Amino acid sequence: MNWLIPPLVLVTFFPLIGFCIIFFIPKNQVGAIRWTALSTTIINFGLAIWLLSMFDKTTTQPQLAVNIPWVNLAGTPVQFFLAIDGLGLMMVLLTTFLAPLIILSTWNVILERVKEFMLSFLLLETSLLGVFLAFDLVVFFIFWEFVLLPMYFMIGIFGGERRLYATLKFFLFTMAGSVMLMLAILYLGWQGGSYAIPDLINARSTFAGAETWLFLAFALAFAVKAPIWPLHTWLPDTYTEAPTAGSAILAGVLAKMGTYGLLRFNLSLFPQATIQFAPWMAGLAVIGIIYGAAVAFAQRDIKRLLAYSSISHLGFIVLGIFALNQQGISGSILQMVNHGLTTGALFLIFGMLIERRHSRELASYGGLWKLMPTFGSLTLIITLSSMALPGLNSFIGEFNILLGAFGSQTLASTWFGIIAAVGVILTAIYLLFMFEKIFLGPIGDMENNPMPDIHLRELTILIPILVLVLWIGIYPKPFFEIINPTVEGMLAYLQSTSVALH
Amino acid sequence: MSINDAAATNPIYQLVPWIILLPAIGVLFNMLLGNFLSELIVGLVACLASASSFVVSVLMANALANDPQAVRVHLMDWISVGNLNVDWNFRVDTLSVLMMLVVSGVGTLIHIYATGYMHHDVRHQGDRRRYTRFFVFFNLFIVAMMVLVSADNYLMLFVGWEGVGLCSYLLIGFWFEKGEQGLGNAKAAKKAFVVNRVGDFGLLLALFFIFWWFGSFDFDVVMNNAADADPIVLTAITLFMLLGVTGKSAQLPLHVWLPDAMAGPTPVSALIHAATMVTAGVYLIARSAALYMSIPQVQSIVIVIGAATALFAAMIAVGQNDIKKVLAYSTISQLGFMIVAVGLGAFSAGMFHLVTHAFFKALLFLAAGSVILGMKSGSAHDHQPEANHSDTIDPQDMRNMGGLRKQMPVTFWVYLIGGLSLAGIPPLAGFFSKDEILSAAGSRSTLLLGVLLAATFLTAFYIARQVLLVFFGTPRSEDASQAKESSLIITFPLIILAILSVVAGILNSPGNHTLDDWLESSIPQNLTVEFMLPIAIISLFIILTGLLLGWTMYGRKSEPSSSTVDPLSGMLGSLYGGLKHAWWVDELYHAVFVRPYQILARFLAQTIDLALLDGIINGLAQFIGKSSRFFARLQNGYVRTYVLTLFVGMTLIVTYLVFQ
Amino acid sequence: MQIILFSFLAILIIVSAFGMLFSKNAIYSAIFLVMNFVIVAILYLTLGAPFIAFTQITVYAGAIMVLFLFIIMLLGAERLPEAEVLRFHRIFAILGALLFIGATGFLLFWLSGSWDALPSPTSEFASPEVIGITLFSEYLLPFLIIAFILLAAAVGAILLTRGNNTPQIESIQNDEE
Amino acid sequence: MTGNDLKAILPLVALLAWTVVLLLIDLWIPNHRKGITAWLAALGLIVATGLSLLPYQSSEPILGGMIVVDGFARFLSVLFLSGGIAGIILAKDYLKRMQIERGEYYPLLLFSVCGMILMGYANNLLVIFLALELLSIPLYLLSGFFYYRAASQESALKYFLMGTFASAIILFGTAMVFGAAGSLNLPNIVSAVTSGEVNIELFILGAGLLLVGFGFKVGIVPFHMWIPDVYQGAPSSVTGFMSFGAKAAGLAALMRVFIVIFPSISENLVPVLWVLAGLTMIIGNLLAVSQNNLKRLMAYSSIAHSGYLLMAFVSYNQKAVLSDSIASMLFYLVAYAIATFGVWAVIIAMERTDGNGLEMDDYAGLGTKHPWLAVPMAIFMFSFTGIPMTLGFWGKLYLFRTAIEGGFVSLAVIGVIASVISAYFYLKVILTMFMRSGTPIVRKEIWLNFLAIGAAFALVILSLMPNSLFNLVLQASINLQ
Amino acid sequence: MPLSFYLGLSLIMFVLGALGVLLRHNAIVIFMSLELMFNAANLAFIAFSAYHQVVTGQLFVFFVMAVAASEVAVGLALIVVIFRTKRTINIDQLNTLKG
Repeated sequence: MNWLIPPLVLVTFFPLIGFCIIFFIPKNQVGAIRWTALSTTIINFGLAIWLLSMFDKTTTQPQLAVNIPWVNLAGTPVQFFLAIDGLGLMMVLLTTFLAPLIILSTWNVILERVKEFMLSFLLLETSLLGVFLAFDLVVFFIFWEFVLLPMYFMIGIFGGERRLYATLKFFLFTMAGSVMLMLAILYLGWQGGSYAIPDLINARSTFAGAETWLFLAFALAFAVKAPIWPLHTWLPDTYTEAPTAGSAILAGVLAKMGTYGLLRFNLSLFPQATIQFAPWMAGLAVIGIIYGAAVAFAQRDIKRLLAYSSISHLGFIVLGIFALNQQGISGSILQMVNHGLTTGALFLIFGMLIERRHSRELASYGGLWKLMPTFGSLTLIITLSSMALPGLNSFIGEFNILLGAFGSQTLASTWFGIIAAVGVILTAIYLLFMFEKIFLGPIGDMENNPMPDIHLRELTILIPILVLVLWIGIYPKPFFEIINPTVEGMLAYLQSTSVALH
Repeated sequence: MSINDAAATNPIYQLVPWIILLPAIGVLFNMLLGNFLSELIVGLVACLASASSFVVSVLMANALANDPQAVRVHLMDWISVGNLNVDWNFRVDTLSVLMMLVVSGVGTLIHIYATGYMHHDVRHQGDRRRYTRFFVFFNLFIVAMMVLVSADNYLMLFVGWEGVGLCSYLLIGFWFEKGEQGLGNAKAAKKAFVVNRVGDFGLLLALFFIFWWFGSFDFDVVMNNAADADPIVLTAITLFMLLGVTGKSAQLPLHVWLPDAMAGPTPVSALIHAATMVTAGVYLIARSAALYMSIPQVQSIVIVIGAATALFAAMIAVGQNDIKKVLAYSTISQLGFMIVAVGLGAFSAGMFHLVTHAFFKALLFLAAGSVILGMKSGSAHDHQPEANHSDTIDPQDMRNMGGLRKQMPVTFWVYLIGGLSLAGIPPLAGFFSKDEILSAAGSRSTLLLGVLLAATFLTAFYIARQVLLVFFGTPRSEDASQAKESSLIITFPLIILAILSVVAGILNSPGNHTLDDWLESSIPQNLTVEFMLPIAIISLFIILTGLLLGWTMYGRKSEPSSSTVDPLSGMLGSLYGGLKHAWWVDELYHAVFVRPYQILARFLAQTIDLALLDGIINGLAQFIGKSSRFFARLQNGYVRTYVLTLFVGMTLIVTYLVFQ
Repeated sequence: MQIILFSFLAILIIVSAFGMLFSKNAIYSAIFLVMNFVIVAILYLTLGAPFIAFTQITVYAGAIMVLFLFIIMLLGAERLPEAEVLRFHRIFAILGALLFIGATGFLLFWLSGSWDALPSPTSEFASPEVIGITLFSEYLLPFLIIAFILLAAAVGAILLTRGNNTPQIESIQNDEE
Repeated sequence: MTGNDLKAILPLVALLAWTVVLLLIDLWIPNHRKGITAWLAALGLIVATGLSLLPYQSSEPILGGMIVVDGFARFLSVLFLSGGIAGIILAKDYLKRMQIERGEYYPLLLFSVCGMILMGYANNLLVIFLALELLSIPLYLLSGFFYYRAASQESALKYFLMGTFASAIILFGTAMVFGAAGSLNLPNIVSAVTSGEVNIELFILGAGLLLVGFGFKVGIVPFHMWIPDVYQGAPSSVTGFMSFGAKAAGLAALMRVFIVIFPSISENLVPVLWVLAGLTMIIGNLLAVSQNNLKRLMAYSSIAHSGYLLMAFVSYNQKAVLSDSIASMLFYLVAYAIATFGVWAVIIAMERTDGNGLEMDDYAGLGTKHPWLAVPMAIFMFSFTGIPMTLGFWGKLYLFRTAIEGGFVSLAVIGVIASVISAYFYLKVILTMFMRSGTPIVRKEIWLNFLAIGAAFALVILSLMPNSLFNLVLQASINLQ
Repeated sequence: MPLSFYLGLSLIMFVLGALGVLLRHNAIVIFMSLELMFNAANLAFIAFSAYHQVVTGQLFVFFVMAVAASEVAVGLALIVVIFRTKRTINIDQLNTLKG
């Protein structure tokens, strides 16, 4: 079927329509701006659902491709090439799903310069979607780098007191990671004669010689973004200083760009190197799991704690990827979604708390479950999901990841799985610690801030997430039906390209 | 060990999902509407939810009575990734149904009791809104426990396994703002969850091994292939599983959480920490009988742990003064007995003791709860209700009680029955079940028998001590003298349970093997134990001496008040301190695991993360800034410097070009 | 014969250059430079470039250097404190110079073999008319360009020196009167 | 001079003539109406642009082989002419505001433009030398245009002395090349090289000296030190024009000379170029990091950009890469030009008559107060950094691609590291404008805003459809090989 | 009469001129040193043009002289202007722009 506008293009650039509208709304019309942004993102989510309805779950190949020749860079064509497969679809759904909720969460947090905020947020959404849909390396890189801009403004304008430091650190650190990626992409284009992934996969032999270096260059960029230990130090500052919405989108979606990249590019372009480096990456991931959990336990600042917790969780995802078997990778993809939902929700929740209490310190809370029972219960569910309680979403992902890592033939050692499983204990420790400090015990000094229980808007933010949390936990089949074919495709490809995978 | 799909057989089996769905409905109902309804309705709904699932269990039971063939009921698909395919499947066989009966049956009784108990408790603790929340959690527990026992594969079992852990966390920390420094209960809850997580970690690894060896989580697949599995793998599986068991069933070395769990309201202690959840470990081993039977070495490890726990906990129980702590340690020790039994392969004996123990220990706890209520009402008598009770005496300390048999006759009698049953006085249920275990042990080794007998002796002693301290003599406190008998809603379940713990013995009383036959279809490996008169006599003799000793120490003399010291301390001296402080195991763990982890975490956070890793980054930035200023200083504004640089640069280039 | 003449002139050139370089007084420097230019012009003659030689004397030694002298007089800036304020400046400068000389000198010495001697100048080679013809045929464009360069320079020079409509510059004039 | 020759250099001739005429006209324009002169000058440039866009195919040397009007030359001439127009827009209101409005400004600027165009045309070392002088001398003068500001005169003298020094070096280098090859005409030199009758050592020496001389104009480390002082001291409008013009002209000379006559000795020169490129990228960006004065910051950043350009030039000797090498440099030059003129428009709008308003702090709060200035400024900064959705991104991409293609991956790595460093100070500008609060004082001068916004638009729009530009630069690069 | 002699001489003049620029503080003297450097180049040109027997070199020198003249005009004008404001032509006084 051919549409007037290809669906993928529509989904990717729809936020820009909202962008243009808001651009012409005078900045004092705050309400109009907010509603425009909200409706744009909601419609965009609708479009993503429409995408889902058109998605063919049977094929392992990317589909709905749009391929428009764009630029001819030094004799190598750059095509505006968008396509979608299970992996991309999950990411698109996640992004479009979180976007309206996050906008909703800013309702009475972002009070001045709303226009700038919404503009940059919509830009951000478009560039994120582009990242997840681009099948041409240069186009991918354009979106990849462009993500930094709106993020830079969101953190720098709306962030906490150390926001300038944080935003510069974030931008420079991630950029430093991705410049090598740029060189690697250029090298690939030169050798492979194209920047489109399928062509490059066919032309693998042309750059097989430099595969190791290319892998490292790609991995560096993605490792910084994910982040993989020890390249994570930008993350705590950024997550802490960013506004709630920023942290939510950072933790919810941006963190997945790294793992997405590893799956999309490293696996398919450099299979040999992937297998060769899998134990190392998995090792780093395991370190990250334990390290993140331990450091999170030592934090006294809520957002910092969450930041380190997501380092630990991302460790699980990376581990699953480099288990290089069905359980591991499928688990990872699902876990990307789970982590997006759970950690995103946690940031939103604590945003609501901070909004009430104006403090990020654990010490300034306590006994809140008595004051705000519903809020406490919802938080508890999300927290439990974050510690992978069976029956909730993260368990499905983490269990598959651990199972995969445990039995992976590439890693060829059960230790990765075992040590990572220790992380499950540590996760419980710091999350329970956090929950106890905030919600249990006697009612702390609230500096006579009224702590009203959750109200309707906040409920509308959390309920959809909760529904998904339970749905994925109890009946993840539909999600796996989307993910599995893609993963099977990847693994079949790896199998074919390598002897190391027996 | 084969299984039919439900469709083939009796349609009644299709009802089995309701044992979960009904309580789940109860949960949802109370969660959404509870706050707008009266306590009566909330309690009623909760009890109905639990009771109805009991009814379903009964239906299952008599369906099985006709044909003991195990049945699988498919609810819906769950995970299917590559070769991993796990569904929500229920398993209806004699073993699981037995557990269902116990859980829902005892559960229902305790629900009924709780409606009354919590009515007082919420007022006493001063937050009525939490009445609803209690029953939400309580029903949720039933759900999780039912998932655990009715699962047809290890993964679903794991869901229940962690689910009950969560409920225990929630209910231990139910009064999360109470306890010492207001955090005691919360910390106890956290401790329980974390220790359980350690166990779950073991179970998780066992699951991994199972999957990668057997390629499935289904009980049947695993059991049928257990025989021809690689012994190394089997050892790993069973040992890791054992770790899980020790966590859930509070065996050494992971027993530390259960005593603290007494922070929860008494019905919780009765249901979760005595009757059902803690026995999950026993159930798991029984469920995995095939695995354990094929690895004798591991079996003996199981036995050692069980026996050690039985003795160890019984000793500690002797030294406790908190009425619930005594029962807690007694529970641990009784669980030890069961573990020994299943370790020996006497699964039916283990299950038998599980059942009887469920009855009499639930009874004891509930009665203890009734006692505590009595004490509180006593104190409420001379203080205004819902006041802060820090100034008054601890209503759970046995040293403040005494002579309560006059004030609370019903409670006294049922307590006595429960106690004797626990001690193992024929013809009470406890006698038979424990005796089976002893005989099984005797047939294995005399040392084991000796240990267990020692435990039995201590059991008799501490229960005698408790009964005497609580009910006999003269009141040692104002509250005790003012204590009131509890209302019918509380005493009624007690009476039922008392009856049960009297008659339950016939399930497997000498001669008839009802339970053995019943379980035969689920656990073919079971070795049935014959009644051995000599062992019975010896044990009875020991028990009686235990009781007698208790009487001599606490019955005749003037009992120790909270002021005077316990006569034991005189007798045992420093040893008594050990008993009193549970052999400092908590302190040990705190020193060996907790503190080091905290220090490590702080070290990583401060030194490694901030100082080292982040330091490198910031150092790099500073270096760039410094070098920038350095070069800027070369830009000194003197033309001649600029020309010099140019000239030198040119010279170098020329020189290079000439001399290369 | 030639070699003697050359070395004589060369020595004079170098000496005058050094004189310009080291004489404290700018006037002397200028004089030395004039001398240098004149001698170079003689050298040009020996190389068969009469036209250039005379241009050199008239334009360079004549016009330009007179202009220099005039400015020096005008500003009265013959003597300036020559104390070196920059550390290591002299050392680096001289080392650099020596290195440059060394490198290029080595190059020349190494090359000198490959060159045959200069042909003795013939009268018709590079006679003024030849120059003129090439200048106006082949080199027309550069010739035009140079005109514009001179124009721009002239305009600029006037522009710079004319702009005396601000107080500070008024005062200077007063000083000069 | 045949008619065809005239047709070839028509733009240049017309512009030169117009300049002289303008000098005369200006005499009759009253002092307070010098804006007219500006418009007339702009008119001349526009006409010349139109002429240079006239179709003209042959790329044969003309005027006795002095100049050659090939694609390269014509591309550059258009670039220079539009640069001249931008330079006039920068100057027009600025001069009035600063009370240094003198009619001569514009003719001098036009002279300089002529010199640049000639540089593009040049096919003979003599012409190159003359073009260099024709473009430099007016620039010396314009730098000192602030007759009442000492800094301006200082910068002028510094620029003049060092520039003359560089000219001397170029002269000497030319002498060496002439001595080696016996001719000044590039084609003749080439033929001499091919026939092997050149003295290779002298040839190399000359190449080295020429490299130094051109490197000075382009602003290659270590010949860069004049740039910050001159840029800071000169009137901002001049700096804006110079920062593009001088660099581009020097680059044109470098490319023309080296690509045409020095490929044979590349194995000697490439290491030198390599080191110079690396040094320039690193040190240029490093120096910029600690700057707070915007003019100085831009000066150092322009040095850094010369480094990137040189990086692509290192592989000038490889036939396979050559066209990409030239094309990428031209492309980047365009991106750089647009962004630079935009930036200077903003800086000039911010500069105050007392010479303040150039510090970073003066830009605080610009984002909220005057987004029409701040947003374009941000775009320029991103373009310099090489962030997508700006032309600078494609430019950098192309340069690095060329470097990699030439086999200089390590140099490319140095380049990207340098560009990460550069991101710091470019971002600092944006950060100051948008994330710090202040009350910036801004001149509302319509033409400056027009230039800034126009440049920003151009950068973004072209980044969306850069293909035409890619083709253009490729065509321009063809004849040069 | 070998060419290298003339070249050597011009090189020496060139370097001496450079040294003058580097070492002297008087703007005018520096300027004169620059002229010396130009002259050195000229000498080389003349020598080469004699060597190659082509007139080109001499023409080049002619143009150089013209350029030199114009530069002198500009340079001296600049120096005069500087002197007016700064009352000195000591090049070391011109170091306000730095950093």
